[in-house]
Amino acid sequence: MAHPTRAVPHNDRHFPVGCLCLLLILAGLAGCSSSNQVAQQSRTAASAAQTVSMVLDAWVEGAAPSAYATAALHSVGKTLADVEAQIRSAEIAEPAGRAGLTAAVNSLSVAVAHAEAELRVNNRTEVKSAQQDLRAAMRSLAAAYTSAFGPKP
Amino acid sequence: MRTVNLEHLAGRRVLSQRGKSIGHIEEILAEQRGDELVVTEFHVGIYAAFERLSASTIGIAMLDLFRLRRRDGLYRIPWDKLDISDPARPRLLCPMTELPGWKGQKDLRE
Amino acid sequence: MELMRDLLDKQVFDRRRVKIGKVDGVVAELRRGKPPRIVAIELGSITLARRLGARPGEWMAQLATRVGGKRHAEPHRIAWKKAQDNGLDIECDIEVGETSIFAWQDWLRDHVIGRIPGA
Amino acid sequence: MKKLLEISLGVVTSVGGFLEVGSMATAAQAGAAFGFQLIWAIVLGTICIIFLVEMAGRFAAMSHHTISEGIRERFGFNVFLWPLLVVLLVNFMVLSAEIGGVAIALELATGIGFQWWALPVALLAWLLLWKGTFGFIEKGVSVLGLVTLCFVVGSVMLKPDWTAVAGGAVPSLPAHDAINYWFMASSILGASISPYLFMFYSSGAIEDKWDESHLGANRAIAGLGMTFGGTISIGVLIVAALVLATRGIDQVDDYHQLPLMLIPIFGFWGFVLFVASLAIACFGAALEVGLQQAYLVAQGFGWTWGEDRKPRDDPGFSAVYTASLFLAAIPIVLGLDPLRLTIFSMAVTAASLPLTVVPFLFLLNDERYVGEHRNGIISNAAVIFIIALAFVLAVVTIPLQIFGGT
Repeated sequence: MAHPTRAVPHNDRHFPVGCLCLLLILAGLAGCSSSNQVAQQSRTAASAAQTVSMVLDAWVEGAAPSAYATAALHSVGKTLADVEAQIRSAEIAEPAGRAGLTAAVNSLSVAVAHAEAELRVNNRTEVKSAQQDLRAAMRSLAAAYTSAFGPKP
Repeated sequence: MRTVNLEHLAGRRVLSQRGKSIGHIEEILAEQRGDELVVTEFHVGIYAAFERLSASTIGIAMLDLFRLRRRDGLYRIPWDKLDISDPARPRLLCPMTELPGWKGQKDLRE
Repeated sequence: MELMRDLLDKQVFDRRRVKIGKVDGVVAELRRGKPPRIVAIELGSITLARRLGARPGEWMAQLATRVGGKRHAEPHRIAWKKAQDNGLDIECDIEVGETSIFAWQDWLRDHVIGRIPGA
Repeated sequence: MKKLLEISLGVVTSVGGFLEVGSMATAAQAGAAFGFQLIWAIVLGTICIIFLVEMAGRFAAMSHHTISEGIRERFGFNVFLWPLLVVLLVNFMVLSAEIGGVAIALELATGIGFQWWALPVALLAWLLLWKGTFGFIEKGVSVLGLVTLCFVVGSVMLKPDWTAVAGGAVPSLPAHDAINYWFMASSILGASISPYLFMFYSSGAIEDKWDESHLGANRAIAGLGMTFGGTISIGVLIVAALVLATRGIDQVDDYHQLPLMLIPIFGFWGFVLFVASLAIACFGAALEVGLQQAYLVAQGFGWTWGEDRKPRDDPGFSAVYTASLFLAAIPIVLGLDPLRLTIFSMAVTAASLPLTVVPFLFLLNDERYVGEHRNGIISNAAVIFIIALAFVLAVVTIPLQIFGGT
């Protein structure tokens, strides 16, 4: 045990450097992720909206039972509500861009809720009109997305 | 009748008379003598580098596969040279130099 | 014979080729001035638990006595004279019915499995 | 002729095992998100499982011992304890996901929530194991499993660009969402190289009393059976890519989205075919995984085991599959989302692979067990590659799950 002391300070110097770069990585991850997190959420909303329109098309053609269609709309509606909440809470630089997105996702939720209500009562004509609202909402979401993030990857 | 459970010896570290570890028990050889099956010798594997790994059977298999065990890396300890009354701590009853397979291993200075 | 490779953990059959367990333990008698003699093989959860450590062994022994009664405190032993190695497995010249090895499986059969229709 | 009938062992192992909620969900997700780009993962997984299943069958036919028995006997109880506990846990999750899969199918068909279906499904599966014989389960599931061919028919009807499909079979780097891409690749590999698959297959070989004369059939069965499962998985991926991705649905994280794959192709029959395929594939897998739990425990401790025996003759064995089935139904009864549970259990399966694949290297080269039918150079090279892949998956999957998982 000739020279224990010399070893001890040696690894002290290492310690702060190690945890410093760890903090950097975490900060990096958090920083860049909030803006692309909103982009990700918007893509989830677009994907969910497409799902709803497919379900409605199938139901209108009689290719999907009502019970399934209602359950699908209800479940996707919940996803849209989560996305709306997440976008509203995520702070990114362009509030204007974000406002457009939140409004578009909100109109999507409304259209889906409307369609679900009509589905429960098997009202075919009303469901068709709800489909139109949905497609309009999807177009506005696409427009808000390009204005906030540029063309879709 | 004093009995011992041999399975407890598997993978155990063997200590020399001076308390220095010489390796782990890998195998126990037995022979039929008359109508009795008796233990004849214990095999202890010498793995200078991968000490931990050599305690488990799958570790030994991997070491053998990658030829990490020195070909002569095996002590064959006769039954009367190993005290197994306490299977958790088998102890050597003779000095290292008398063990077959001993070739003046440099890193196991007595 | 290499005990670890050729005996320990091998499948054990009884006289009528019924699978009764694995060789969980090998018991040797220590004799002064003579090599240790293999006297029996051990089967059962107590022997297995003891291989994991002394404490797990005690827990399992207490559990066995509390569940199965005093006679289950010790692991099952089969005399080595009755055992015979046929290459991959061990065949024992015993009737599993006469031993207590299947005690817990019989209890399970009579009290649980047997009660369910179509067993 | 009898041996050709035994092809059904390969088909049931692959329909019951290879094709189940895990492979269907991961293939659908991969197709929707990355089009044909992840076909290579299914092809790689299929090739690996063909090797492992062939070896498991050869091991059982030659030594009349299963892989689990081999691990215990060759490496001892202290080593065997780890694969035993880990595989029991992984199989519990997979079994729960399978029961969830059947429950979803019944919810889609009837509109009654999947939570209500969990226990009836477990009960039906238990009844089949309790009363049925191995042959009955083997033949029944493989015949019913043919309905899953609808995905292959569907993908052909969609007239995909076959050169692009072939292109997908060549590994390529992702253009976007790299973390998600690699997560899906590991989930697909986890879904196709599942420990219960080759362990069940080796037990099945003993149940069917295979011996040295079955080695040729074993190679054909392993190849044909696993390819059957792999082809259908690729069919699911192609259908998802051509139906969902083209309509902008690039995230499949809700089981309601799954039937949409077949509706544009077959109309209302598409919905029916999907529900039937999901129910049968998952039910076959539930039988297989439930039985494998009992095989694993009974073989590990040396009890009498065998599906053809009456439950009275092997109480320990029957008690294990009975307990496994009803315990695995509980998470679904509590309303855990089966799709999320499926993706998670596939990731954990991938992470647990080394424990069960490393022993192959030693068991299949041990002449005391397999005699002169030891592994050739190719099989040994394949095992070493699979072990390397297994370790990569084990290291990579959990962090990917945290960052990339749905």
